[in-house]
Amino acid sequence: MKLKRRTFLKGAAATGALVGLGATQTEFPFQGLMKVDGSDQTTKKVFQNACPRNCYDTCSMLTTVEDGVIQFVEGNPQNTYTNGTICVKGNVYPRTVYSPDRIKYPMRQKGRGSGNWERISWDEAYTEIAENILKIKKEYGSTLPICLNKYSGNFEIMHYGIEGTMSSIGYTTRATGTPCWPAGIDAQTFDFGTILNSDPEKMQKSKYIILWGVNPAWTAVHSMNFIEAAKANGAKVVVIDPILTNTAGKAHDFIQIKSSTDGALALGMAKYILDNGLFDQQWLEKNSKGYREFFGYLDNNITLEWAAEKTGVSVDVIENLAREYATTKPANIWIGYGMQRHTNGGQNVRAIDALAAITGNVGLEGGGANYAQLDSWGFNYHAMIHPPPEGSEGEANRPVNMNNFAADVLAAEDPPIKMMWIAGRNPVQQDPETTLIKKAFHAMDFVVTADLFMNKTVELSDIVLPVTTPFETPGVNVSYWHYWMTLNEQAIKPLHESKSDVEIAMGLSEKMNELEPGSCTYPTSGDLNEWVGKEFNETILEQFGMNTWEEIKDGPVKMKNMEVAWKDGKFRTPSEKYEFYSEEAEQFGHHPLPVYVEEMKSTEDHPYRCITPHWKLSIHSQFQDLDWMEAINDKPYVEIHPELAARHHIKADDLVKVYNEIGYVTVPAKLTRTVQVEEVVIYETWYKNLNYNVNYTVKAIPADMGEKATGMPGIAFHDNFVNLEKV
Amino acid sequence: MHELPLVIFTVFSQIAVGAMVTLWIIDLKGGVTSNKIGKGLSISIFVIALVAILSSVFHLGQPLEAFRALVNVQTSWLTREIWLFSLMLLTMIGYIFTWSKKYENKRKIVGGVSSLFGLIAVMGSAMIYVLPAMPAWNNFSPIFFFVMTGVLLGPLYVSVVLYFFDKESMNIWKVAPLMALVYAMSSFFYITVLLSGTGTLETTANNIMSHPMFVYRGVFSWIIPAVVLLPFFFFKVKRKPAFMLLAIVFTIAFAGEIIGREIFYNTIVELDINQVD
Amino acid sequence: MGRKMGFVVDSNRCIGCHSCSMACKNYNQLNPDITWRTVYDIKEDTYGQPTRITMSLACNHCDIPACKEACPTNAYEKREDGIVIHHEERCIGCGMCVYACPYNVPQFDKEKKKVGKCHLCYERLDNGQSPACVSSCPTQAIYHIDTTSLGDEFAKSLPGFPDPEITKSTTRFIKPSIVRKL
Amino acid sequence: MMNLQSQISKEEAYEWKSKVYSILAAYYHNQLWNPKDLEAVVKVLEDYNHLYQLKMEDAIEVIKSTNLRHEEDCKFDFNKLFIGPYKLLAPPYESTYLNHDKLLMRAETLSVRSFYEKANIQVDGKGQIPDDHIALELEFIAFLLHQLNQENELTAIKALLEEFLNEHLGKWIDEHLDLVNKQAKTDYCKAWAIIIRRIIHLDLNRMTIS
Repeated sequence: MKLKRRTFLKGAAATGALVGLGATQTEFPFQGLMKVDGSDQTTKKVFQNACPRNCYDTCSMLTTVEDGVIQFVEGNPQNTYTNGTICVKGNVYPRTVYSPDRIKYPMRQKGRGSGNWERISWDEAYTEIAENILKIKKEYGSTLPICLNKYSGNFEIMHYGIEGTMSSIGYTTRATGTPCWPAGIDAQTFDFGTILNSDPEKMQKSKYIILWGVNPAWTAVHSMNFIEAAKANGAKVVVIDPILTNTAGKAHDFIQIKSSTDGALALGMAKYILDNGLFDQQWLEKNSKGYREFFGYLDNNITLEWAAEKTGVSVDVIENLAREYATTKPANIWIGYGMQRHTNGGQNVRAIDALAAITGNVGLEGGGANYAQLDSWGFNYHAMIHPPPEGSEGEANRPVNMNNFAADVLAAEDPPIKMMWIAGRNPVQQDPETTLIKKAFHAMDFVVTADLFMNKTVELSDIVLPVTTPFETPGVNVSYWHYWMTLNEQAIKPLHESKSDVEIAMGLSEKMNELEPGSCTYPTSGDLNEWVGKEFNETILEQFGMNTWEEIKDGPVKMKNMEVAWKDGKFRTPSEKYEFYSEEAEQFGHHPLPVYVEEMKSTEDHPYRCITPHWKLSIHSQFQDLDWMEAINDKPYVEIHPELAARHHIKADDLVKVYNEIGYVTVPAKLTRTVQVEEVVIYETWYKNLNYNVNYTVKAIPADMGEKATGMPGIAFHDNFVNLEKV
Repeated sequence: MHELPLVIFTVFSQIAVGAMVTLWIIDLKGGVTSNKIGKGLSISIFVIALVAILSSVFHLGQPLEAFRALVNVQTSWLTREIWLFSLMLLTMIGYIFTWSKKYENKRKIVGGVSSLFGLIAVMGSAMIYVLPAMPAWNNFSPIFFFVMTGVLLGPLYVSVVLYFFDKESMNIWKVAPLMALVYAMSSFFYITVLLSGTGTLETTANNIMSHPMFVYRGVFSWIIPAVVLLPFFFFKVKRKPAFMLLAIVFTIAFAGEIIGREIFYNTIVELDINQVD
Repeated sequence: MGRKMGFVVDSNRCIGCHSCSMACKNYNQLNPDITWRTVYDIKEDTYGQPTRITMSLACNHCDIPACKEACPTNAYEKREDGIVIHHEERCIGCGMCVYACPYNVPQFDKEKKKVGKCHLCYERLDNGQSPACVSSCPTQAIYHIDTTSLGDEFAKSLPGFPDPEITKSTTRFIKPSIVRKL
Repeated sequence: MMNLQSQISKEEAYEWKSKVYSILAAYYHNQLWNPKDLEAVVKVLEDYNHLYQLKMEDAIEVIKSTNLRHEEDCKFDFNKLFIGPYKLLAPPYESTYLNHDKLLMRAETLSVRSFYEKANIQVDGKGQIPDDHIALELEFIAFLLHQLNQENELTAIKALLEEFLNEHLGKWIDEHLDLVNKQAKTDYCKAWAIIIRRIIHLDLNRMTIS
């Protein structure tokens, strides 16, 4: 045997360019490596970061970076709300950033849902997206067949760059609304003129705290400190909830109310307050509109017996609660988002607002009917606001209801919707009526999703774009609950080929203008750190007491004068008063007064209400799939009262099919007396290895309110009626 | 935790000790007629004990660092157990030697010392499991059951070997059926006591009884040795049990003990958060 | 009398959020399936009527540590300040401490093939910092203290916690107050 | 076997090795999808196999006979193993094998980085692409082998090369290839796993470099 050595060198020459197989090469053909002189010095630096998730607490974080690698993330003590600690989810951030399972490169799926993906370059991705946009524009004469569905996956201000992308190509269709809190927003808008809560840190000044349908022990952990502080100062804490939550476990008293009847309880309390003269006549005279009509309604329509019957709370308890609430000042009510996810949710919130108003707790330090706030969000939205290209067809974006997204997308005509861009959302996982959602996705010509991890929505996309985590791109963020603003510094380089929404917008703009000059107005370059500065304006600087925006680099800053909402008595309603009687409400088809609207009732076939509250280890479909979270909890369960379980011969850990006319989930039973007999509870989360989605049974039933402030009503997630069957 | 190495270690070491003590006793009574057989038997016991020790190493996460386990004689029963077994092995080397040189007196002394070390070692290895954290073990039971394994299988083993060489004159096998009965009754008593307890005790008992192999364990270790061998014992049948019969009983009882030990490790319920009533 | 550093677990403040457990894993870089600090739900009817209350437990840094007694390699050390430390380099993964501890504290790491447990972040303490769990607790429900200084207002046990007398656990508890269901 | 190897000079042997490692790197760099390239690569592998008697004819044959019609399947398979967007079936990063965290950018990654720095090399995209990506480790080995012919500090480079092979790539390559073998759906990806294993094993523990 003789070695044909020359064949090697001959054959090699052909691929010389590729892997340097050329015979006479002296220069090594680098592919992923490069030559350098000397090495960088090891550095250790701490960066500021702002958690951008859809959460009350919006933590100010400090990120320790060594050698360009995140070592750990902790709370920033400069922010007195989050007070130097982060939650369980924040503690797993390094595992998100460095997960080997992140989406690393732009990829294209051959056959939507086939699972056959190929890696493409950013240039290819931009080209394919741009070509699709231009094709649609040519075919339909406008960009309206392109639909953006972006929401709460990342609330950081620069991430509005994705809306900017859409604006800069023309008028498009937008998923409009917000699923989870609009009924309450409208209710408070009718009453106060907008949503505005007192600085939650002031809760410690309260002498009486009602936590109404809110579970901060799981969803706003840092607020529990101020509740504890109030307790230490002698305050009484009462929780009103259908479920005895971990928050209820910390309260003095717990009132287990039938779901969706909160308005009846509030009105019953109001009636008692009225009958016993415990209201604040002076405040009402000075600050309100229509209280006499409201009192008239109470006189004529409300009895405590009725309220007791409705709510399942005895007359004694209602009386006692009303008396304590009306006579202990300041008294604070925190209205949760859970209690307004009903077909009468907005009305119920209005009734609770009324309680705070008649007792003169509005505008009082440590008082109020606190729901949320958007006053600290006065940025320029520079990343978002861009004009359409010249000559764009149409006059405005076309809204489709985010909360009835699938049906609206399928029903859209003239022009139909042909392309979807999904960012910061996982509709296939999180939207109600999963089957319909899948149908809508399959009806598209082209679907682009930008995400961190593979999920059910990415599975139904044609192109997926890898995006950055909060640590990889600059930005700035505020909360819808507390008043702190935190700078988000770029702590590390973006991993793999991930890009932020603004970078994606810039890249796409460049490609579109290359293919068709003038087809996109988005800037094609810019320093992202400077772009953060462009989000600030005089008003917001003044509100936060800053001279220049750079001051935020020294640490989180807090908005001034927000200790007590409505302290000045200047309400933002048409009458500039607190409106018990709201003509605006009437215009939107509601009763002008906070009257009781009948709650949705169970049916014979589906006799049990299924509540799907937020889960402690995740925010929607974020976080729960990480290994450390799954080590704490790796399977769902349905909470059933032992009495109900016995009715269906269900024992602990038995598999139970929870079903209704649109679908079912099969989950193990957890028997607990902390839930009510006629209501079952499944937490809203998911598990990457389980075919489990609580939304299989949730219908897109609209809540009563939301249209005025958010454009669309919310979803009555908790008006979901099911039946049970032991598997 | 997968405890197979521990199962092999405990059962083998207990057979070795049981056999050693048996051999020593019958030797005292002149029951071993040939030095060659005695020597062979003691070598085989030594090998069994050695297999046991080697197997135990594989229970460790770091088998190569087993030597570190020798240092905590003050409080660790594991350390003590290792020393005791080592002493037994060392003295057994001497014992084997005494068979070949016909040092009859010394043999009886060395054998006694070796037997004593072995016996204490078995108790020491049982003491490892006598823990407040394991209520079902935190009593006399581990010591009793470990010793019972030796008492049941040791004499049987010696008998089988002697039969093989046609030299069994002392009917050592007779110990086995009696011990099987004692073993069965005391196990019944133990489980009954556990069942009358609460919490971890009751759960452990339920685990034991619902273990899929529990029936085999009872039949193999307790019923078969008693039922098969008792007739020869009580009715003074002239015929001794044949070698094959004894060998089969030994093998079955041995299997029963292996199963039993597996059940021992896999059914125990330790004190745990939220388990105490 | 020497110091006895240990944890105080304030179940009155604990909201069961798991931040402590996660911060511990984060700081100590533990395998996904290993937890040195665990948040337990106290059985809901322990105090009569149902409620949801929690307790967060790590190593109890016992006065008579069963782990240390059982360990054949002297991998455990009871420091003068009372902290029980496991020296990983001496551990041979025999699992005796796992059997012996009444509180399920030492955990066998299948990858390292050694045991590990909470060491009260002694190197952080030595640097004047708090343990990772303590500094991460959003409601200050855990702290570390010389437990010899604590009086009777601190309980030695809570329902569901195994008998603290077995090994003289130094963990002290503040009992949860129980919500009144109206 | 000795006979064959004695026919080429040491320098040529280094150059061969360097090119073979470059091929492996190119495979993991997701660059070997052009049939023409593949054809040339197969020739080199065949010769290398012949030279060192690596017994990988069958595997090379699989690659050779993989026709274009099936190429898509191979590519999708390759992506599921090493690229994404799903959870990777055989992550190509050292730290996901050697670090108990199973994450990227761990101590192992930084240790690889410092190896590169010793040779005045860094990742193009440092801080973004984990330094211990298998393509980069293979490319680094190819580079060092190439340097053996270019520079005078032979012993130093040899030592670095051996240390890198034994301390890094050699420590996880088997586990990685086992995963590939278990998870791959196509013979194509499995064949590459065989080739990679044979080639690297040849050089592990100083077998052929010195």
